[in-house]
Amino acid sequence: MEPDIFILLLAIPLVSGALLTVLGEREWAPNLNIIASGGTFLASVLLTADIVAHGPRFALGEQFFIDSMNVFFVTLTAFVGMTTSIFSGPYMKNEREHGRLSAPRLRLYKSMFQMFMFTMLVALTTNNMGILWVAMEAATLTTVLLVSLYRTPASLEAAWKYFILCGVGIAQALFGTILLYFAAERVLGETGNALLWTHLVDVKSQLEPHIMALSFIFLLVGYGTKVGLAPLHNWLPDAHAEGPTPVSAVLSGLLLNVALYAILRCKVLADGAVSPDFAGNLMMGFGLLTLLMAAFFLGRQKDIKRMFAYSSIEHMGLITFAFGMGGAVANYAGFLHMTMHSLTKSAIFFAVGHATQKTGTQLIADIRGLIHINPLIGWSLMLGTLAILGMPPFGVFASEFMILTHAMKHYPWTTPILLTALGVAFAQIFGKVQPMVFGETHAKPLPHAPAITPVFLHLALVLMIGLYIPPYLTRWFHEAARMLG
Amino acid sequence: MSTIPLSAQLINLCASVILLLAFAMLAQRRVMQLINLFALQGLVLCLSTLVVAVTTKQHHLYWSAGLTLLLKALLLPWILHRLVRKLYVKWDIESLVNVPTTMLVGVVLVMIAFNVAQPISLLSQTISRGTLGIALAVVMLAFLMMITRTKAIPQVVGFLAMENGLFLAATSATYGMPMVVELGIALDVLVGVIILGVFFFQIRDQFDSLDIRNMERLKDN
Amino acid sequence: MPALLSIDYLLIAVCTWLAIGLAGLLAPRNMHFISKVLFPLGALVGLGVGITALCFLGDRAETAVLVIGLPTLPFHLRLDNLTAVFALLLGFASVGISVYAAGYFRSGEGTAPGALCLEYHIFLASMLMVLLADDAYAFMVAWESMALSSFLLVTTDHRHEAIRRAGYLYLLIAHIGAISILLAFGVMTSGSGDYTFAGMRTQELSPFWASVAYLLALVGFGAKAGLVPVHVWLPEAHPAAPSPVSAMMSGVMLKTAIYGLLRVSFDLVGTPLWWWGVVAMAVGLVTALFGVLYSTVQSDMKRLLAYSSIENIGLLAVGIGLALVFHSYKMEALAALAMTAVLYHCLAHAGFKSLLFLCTGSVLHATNERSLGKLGGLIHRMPWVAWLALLGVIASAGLPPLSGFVSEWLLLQAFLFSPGLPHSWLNMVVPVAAAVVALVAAMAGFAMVKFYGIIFLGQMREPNLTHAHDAGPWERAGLVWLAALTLLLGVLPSTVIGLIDAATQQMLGTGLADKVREHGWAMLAPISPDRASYQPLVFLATILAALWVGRWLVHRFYHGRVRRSDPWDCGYFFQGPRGQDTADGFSQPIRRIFEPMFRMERHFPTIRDEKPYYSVKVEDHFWYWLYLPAARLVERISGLVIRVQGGRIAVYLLYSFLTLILLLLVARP
Amino acid sequence: MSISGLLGQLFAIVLALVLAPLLTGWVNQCRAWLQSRSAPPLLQPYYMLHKLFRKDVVLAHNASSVFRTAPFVIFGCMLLACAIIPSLSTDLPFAPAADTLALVGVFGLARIFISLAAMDIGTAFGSLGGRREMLIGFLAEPALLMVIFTLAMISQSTSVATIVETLAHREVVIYPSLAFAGIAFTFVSLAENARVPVDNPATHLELTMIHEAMILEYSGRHLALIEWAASLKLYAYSCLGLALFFPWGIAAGDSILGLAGAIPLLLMKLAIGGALLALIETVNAKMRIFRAPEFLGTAFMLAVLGLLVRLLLETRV
Repeated sequence: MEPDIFILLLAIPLVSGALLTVLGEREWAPNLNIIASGGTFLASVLLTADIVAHGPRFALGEQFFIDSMNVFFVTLTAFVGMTTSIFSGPYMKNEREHGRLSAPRLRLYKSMFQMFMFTMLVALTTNNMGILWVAMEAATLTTVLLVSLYRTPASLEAAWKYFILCGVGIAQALFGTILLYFAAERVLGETGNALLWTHLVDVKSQLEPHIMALSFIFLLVGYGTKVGLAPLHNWLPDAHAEGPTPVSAVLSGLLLNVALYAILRCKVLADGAVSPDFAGNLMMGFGLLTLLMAAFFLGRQKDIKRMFAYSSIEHMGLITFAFGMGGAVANYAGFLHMTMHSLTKSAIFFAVGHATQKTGTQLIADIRGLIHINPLIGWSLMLGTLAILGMPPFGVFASEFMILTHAMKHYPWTTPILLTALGVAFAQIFGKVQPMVFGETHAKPLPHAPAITPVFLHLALVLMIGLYIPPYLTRWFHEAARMLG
Repeated sequence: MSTIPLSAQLINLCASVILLLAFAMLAQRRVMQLINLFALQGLVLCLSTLVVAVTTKQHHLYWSAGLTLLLKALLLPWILHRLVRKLYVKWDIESLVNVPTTMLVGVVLVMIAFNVAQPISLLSQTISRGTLGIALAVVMLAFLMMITRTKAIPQVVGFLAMENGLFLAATSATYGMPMVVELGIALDVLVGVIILGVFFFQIRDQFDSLDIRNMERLKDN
Repeated sequence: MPALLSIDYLLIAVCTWLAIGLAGLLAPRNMHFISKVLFPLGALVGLGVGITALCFLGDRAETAVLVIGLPTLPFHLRLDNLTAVFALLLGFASVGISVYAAGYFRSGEGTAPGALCLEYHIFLASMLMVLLADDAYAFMVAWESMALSSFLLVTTDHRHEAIRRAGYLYLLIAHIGAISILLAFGVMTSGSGDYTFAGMRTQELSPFWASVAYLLALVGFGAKAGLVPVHVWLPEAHPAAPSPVSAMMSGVMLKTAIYGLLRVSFDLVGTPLWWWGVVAMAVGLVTALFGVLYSTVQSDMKRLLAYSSIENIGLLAVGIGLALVFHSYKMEALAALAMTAVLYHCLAHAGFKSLLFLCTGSVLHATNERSLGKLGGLIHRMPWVAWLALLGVIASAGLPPLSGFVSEWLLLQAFLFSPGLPHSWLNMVVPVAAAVVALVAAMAGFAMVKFYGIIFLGQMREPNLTHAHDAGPWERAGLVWLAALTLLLGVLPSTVIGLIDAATQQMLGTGLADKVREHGWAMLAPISPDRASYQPLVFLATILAALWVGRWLVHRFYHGRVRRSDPWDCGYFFQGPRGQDTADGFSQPIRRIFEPMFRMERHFPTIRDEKPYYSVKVEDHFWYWLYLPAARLVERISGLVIRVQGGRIAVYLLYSFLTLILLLLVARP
Repeated sequence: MSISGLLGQLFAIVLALVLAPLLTGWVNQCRAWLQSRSAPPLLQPYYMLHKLFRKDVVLAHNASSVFRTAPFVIFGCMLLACAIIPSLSTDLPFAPAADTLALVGVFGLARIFISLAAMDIGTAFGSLGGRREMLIGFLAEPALLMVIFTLAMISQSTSVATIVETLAHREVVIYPSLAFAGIAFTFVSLAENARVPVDNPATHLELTMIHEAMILEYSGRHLALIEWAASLKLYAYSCLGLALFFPWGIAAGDSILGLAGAIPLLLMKLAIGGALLALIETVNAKMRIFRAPEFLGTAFMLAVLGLLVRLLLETRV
C-alpha cells in the first residue's frame, strides 16, 4: 500500500488552495493553479495505475476507499479540472482586462477552484456516506462563491437560488443519510463503521427495506437536486449562466457527475435492501421526466450558456435513466455517457467562454459568425455541439446507442419518449448554434489568445471513444458496472 | 401506557416543544423574534440530546449536545443578530399571507410525517424513537417556512431550522451520527451561515433590500 | 503476406480517402496543392474502388471485423454483391466528380479549402463505410458521419442565411431519419441484443414486428432518399451546396438510402408481406409525381434538378415496391426484372444527375447566376458544357438511347407482367401505377427541356452572360467521364445487367443474366425477344447515320449553303431577350393544369400599376401540412413547460417540496 | 436475319420515305375536297420538298449547332420509327431494336429535339411552340403507353411484330378493350401529329399554333427535313394504328408474294385512313390550347379504361 499518492491527490488541491488564498493574485498565480491541477491529475493517473495493478484499496484507515469505479471518476475530475485551469488562464486575464473582475476576485476564484476540486475528490474517494454528504455540501459552498464571482445582481440571484435550493436539497440527503445510518446500525451495531460504504455493501441485503426505501427517497431528492433532475433542477440554468464560464464547465462536467455518483452509491445499497426495481424505477421516472422537460426547455433559450445548462440537465436525465434501467450494459453505457458528457460539455463551455468573450455577450441572437472571428473557436463549438447532440462518430453517440438499444430491448415503451426528447433537443440546440458559428460578424480579436488546446483535447478524446474504446477503459467501465450490480 | 420511562417522556416533551416552536416560527412575522425562537429551538434540542445522553450513557452525545448548544443556541443566533443589526433590518416585518392556511397545511404535513415515520420508528430500539416523526415534521415545517418567506434572513432561519430537525432525527433514531460526520456537518453549517452573511450585504448592495422577491429576474418564460 | 481480399482494398480506399482529407489540413489555404493534387488523388482512389467492386461482382461475400467500435460490438464489415454494385456506383461516380472538383473549387468565401477537402473525403469514405457496414453500430456511425460531412459541405458558403437554413433542415431530417433507422435495427434484433446484421438475419420476426421494422426503415431511409413527405430538405440542400457536392449527394448519397432500403427489405427483415410493396409503390408514385411536377415549375436550376432527383427516387421506390410485391408472391423472375430496373436506375441516375449538377456548377461559375430567368444562350459561350449537358438531359428525360431509358424500360416491362399476380386488387391497381409512371416519365421530359432550353438555348437574358466562359480542362474531364458513363450505360445494357445481376441473384435467388446473355451484348431481351427487346446501338447508329449520311446526301445532291440573318418570328421586329419565355412562363401550363398540387402565391399586374410586374411563388404543401404544425406543437409544449422556470424561488422550493411529499406518499418498496 | 429480310426492311424504309409525303398530300387533297376548295396536286409535298432542298438555308444569327442538328436527328428518329413499325411484313430485322415502349421513346426523343430547336433562336413564338409541344407530349405519351399496355397484355408482348402477329394471325376474338384503346389511340395520333382539333397544320395564326410555331425559323433543307419527318410521323402513326387495330393483310414472312399482296392492301388502308383524318379535321374546330389537356385526358382515361376492361373481362378469355 502506498498511501502517499492518495494523500498527494487530496493534499495538492487543499494546499494550493490555501496558498492561493494566502498569497493572493500574483503574476504566477494562474500558473500555480495550472501546476496544481496538473499535479492533481498526475497523482490521479498514478493512483489509477496503482488501482489497476493492485485492485481496490483503502486509505487513511477505512475512511477512504478507492475502487475502479471511483478512481475513474477521480481521473476524469482531475483531468477536466486540469484542462479547465488551463482554459481559465487566458480567460480570466481577459476578464480582468475587461474590468469585469478584480484581483481579489481572481484570488477568490483560484482558491475556491482548488477547494472545489478538493471537495469533489473527497466526495469521490470517501468511504463514509456521512463524509460524502459533508463534501457535497462543501462543494456547494465553494461553488456558490464561484457562481457569485461577478457580484452582479444576476449572479447574486443565481448564487442565492443555488444556495437555497441545493442547501435544502442536500438537507434532504442528510435526512436520508441519517435513515441509512439508522438502518445500518441495526445490522452493524453502533460502531463508527455503520456509515462505511464497504461495510454497508456487505450487509446490504440485511438492511431493513422500509427504512432503506425511505432513505433512498430522501437521498434521491437530495442529491438529485444537485444532479439537476426535474423538477428539482431550477437552480441549474441560473448558476451555469451567471457564473464565470470555467465554473460552468466544471459544474456541468464534474459536479453533476459527482452528485450522480453519490446517488449511485446509494442505489447499490437500496437495490440490495429493497426490491431491485424500486430505486431503478424511481431513477428511470426521474430520468425520463428530466430528459423530456429539458428538451422542451431548450427551445425558448436566449442565453447560450443557459441553453447548454439545459442540455446538461437533459443528459443527466438520460444518464439517470440509464442507471435506472440497470444491468451491465446500461450501467456501462451510463458511465460511458457520463464521461462523454463531461468531456464534451466542458469543451463546449470552453468554446462558449471564448465566444462570449469575443462578442461580449451571452445572447444567442448577438453571437454570429464565430467561424470568421476565430475558425478554431467556431469549429470547436460546432463540433462540440454536434458531439453533444449525439452525432457519430463522437463518443456520445456510442453511449446513446447503447442506452437506446438497451431501452428498446427491455423497456420498449420508453423509446418514443427518449427519441422525442433527443429529436427535439437536436432541433432546438442545433438550430441555435448553427447561426452562431456561421453567419456574419463584426467582432474584433481579443488581447489574449484563447487557450483552445483543452477544447480539442476533449473533443479528440470524445472522437476516439466514439470509434474505439481502449480495452483498459472498457475494463474500468465493466468493473464499475459490475459494482453497481 | 405507564411503561414509558421518565427519560422517554422528557424526550418526547422536548420534541413536542421543538414542534411547537417550529409552528411558532412558521407564524412569526418579526425577524428578531424569529431568531430568538430559533435559538430557543436550539436550546431545547440541546436539552433533549442531553437527556438522551444521560439516559443512554453515550459519551459522544455529550459532545453533540455541547456542539448544538454552542452552535445552534449561541453562535448562530449571535451571528444572525449581528447581521440583522448591521443590515438595519431589525424591525423588518414580513407580510405573511394567510397564516391560518399555512398552519393548516402545517398540520397536514405533521400528519404525513407521522404516518411516514410511524412504521420506521417502530423498528428503532432507541428510547427516543417516537420523536422520529416529530423530527420529520420539523424538517417539513421548516421547508414550508422557507417556501412562505419572502425575506432573505427568515429564509435562512428556516434553512437552519431544518438542520435542527435533522439533528433531532439523528439523535432520536440513532443516538447521533458518528462524530466526524457531526463535526463536518457543523462546520458546513457554520461556513454556510458565514457565506450567507456575506451574501446578505451583497444582496442589499445590489438590490437595496433583502426581499427575495426582487430576485426573480432569471427566468425563462 | 496473405493475399489481400477485395474488402481489404476497399478498406484501404477508406483509409486513403481519410488520409487525403487530413492531408488537406496540412495546408488549408494552399488551393493549388489541394485541388491539383489531393482531389485527383481522391479520384484515383475512387477509380480503384470502382474497379475493385467491378472485379468482385459475382464473388462470394467477404467479411471483416475491425478493432474499432464498441467493445461488445466492434465494426463488422461485409462485402457482398449488393454492396459491390453500390460501391461500383460510388467509385465511378466519384471519379468524375472528384476530377471535376479539382477544377471547380476556388479559394474564396466560406469554408477553407483544406476543411472542404477533409469534409469531402470524409463524405466519400463514410459512404463507402455505409455500404460495407455489417452491424448496426458501424452502419449508424458511417451513416451519420455521412450526414454530418455532407451537412458541412452543404453549408460551405455559410454566410447566406438561406444556406444555413437549408443545412439545418437537412441535418435535422437526416437525424430524425437516422433515429428511425436505429429503431428499425432495434426491432429487427427482436430483443436478442445482437446488433450485427448476421444476427438480424437469423431472427424470425412476427409479421407485425417485421412490418414495424420495415416501415421504420422506409421512413428512415426515405428521409435520406427524399421520399414524400420527408423530402423537404432535398430541394433546399441541393441548391445550397457547391455543385460537386450536390452531384455527390444527388448522384451517390441518395443511392445509399436506396441501398439501405434494399438491404433491410430484401436481406435483413426476412420474408416480406405483399402490402409492403404496395406501400413503397404508393409512396414512390406520390413522390415521383410530386417531384416531377415541382421540378417543372422551378426557376432555380439546381432546385429543378433537386426535384428531379426526388422524382427519380420515387421511381426507384416504385421499382422496389414492385420487386417486393413479386418477391412476396415468390415470383422471383419478375422480381428480378423489377430489381434489375432499380439497380440499373441507381447507376443511371448516378451518372446523369451528377453530370447535370456538375454542368450547373460550370454555369454557376461562368455566370454567378442560378436563376433560370437570368440565363440563356450559353451554348454559344460554353459549347462543351452544353453538349455534355444535352446527353444528361436526354438520359434524365428517360429517352433512348441513353441510360435513363433502359431502367424505365425495364420498370415498365416489370409492370406489364403484373397481371400474373394472384391478387385481384393488385392486378387492377398496378397498371394504373404504370400509367402514373408513364406520366412521370413524360413530364420529366418537359422539365428537362425547360432546364436545357432556358439555360443553354435562346438569347442571353442578361448582358453579362456574354462574358461567360466554358469549363476548364479539369471540369471538362469530369463531365466527359460522367457523360461517357451515361452513354455506356445507355448502349450496353446487357453487359451491365450481366454485371449487376450478381446482386439481384443474391437478393432474390434468381436473376436476368442468363437470359440476357443468350442474346448477345447488343440486344436486351430480359424475357425473350418475342416479348420485348431493345437494341440501343441500333438507335444510336440510326440517328448518327441520319445525321452524317443525311447531311452528306443533302450536300451531295443539293448544296450546303447557309446564310445568316435576323430571325423571322412571323415578322415581329421586337425580338429582345425579354420576348422569350421566362422560366415561370415556360411552366405555366403545368401550373394551370395541376393547380391544386401547388401552393401558389401569385401577383398579377393590373391596368393601373405604375410598375407592372408578374410574380409567382410556388411552395410545398407539405411544409404547411406537416412541418409547420409540428414545429408549432413543439413550440406550444415548450411554452407550457417553460413556465416551470418562473424565477420565483418559493415556487422552486415548492416543486422540491411537492416532489418529496409525493414520493413519500406514493413510492413504496 | 436473312438477306431477303434485310431487303424487305430496306424496302419498307424506302416505301415509307416515298409514301409519307404522298399520304400528306392525299390528306390535304381530301380535306380540300371536303371543304369545297380546289385541291393542290397530290404530289405537291414532293415539289415542296424539292424546292426547299434547293433553297439556301437562312439561319438566325444566334442559331446554335443544336438548331442545325435537330432536323437530322428528328428525321432519323422518324425513319427509325418507320423501319420498326410493320407496314407490309412483320419480319423486320430492325424490329427487335425497339418494342412499342422504345417506339414511344423514339417519338419522345424527336419531340425533345424539336422543342429544343424551337427554343434555340430565342423568339417569343419559338419558346411558345416548344412549351406547348412538350405539354401535348407529356399528356399524349402516357395515353399512348396505356394503349400499348392494353395491347401488350392481350398479346403478352411489347414487341410490335408479336402484337401484330397475335392479333392478325389468330382466330378472331373480340376484344372490347381494343375499342377503347383504338379511340384513345386516335386521339393521341391527332394530337401527336399536330392535327385539328389540337393543332392546325395549315395555320400561322400566332396564338393557336404549336407545331408551326416551332419551325418558324427553319428554312431550306432543314425545313425540308422537318416537313418530311412530319410526314413520316403521320405515316408511322398511321401504320402503327393500322398494324395494331387493323392488322389483317400484313405478311408474316418475307415472301415476295406476301409483300406483293400487302402493298395494295396497305395503300388502300392508308387511303381510307387519310380520308377519315381529313373528315375529322373538317368536322371539328380547333380547340383552345387549354382544352387540349381535357382532350388528351379523355384519351388517357379511355386507355386506362380499356386496360381495366381487359383485366376485368378478358383475362379469362
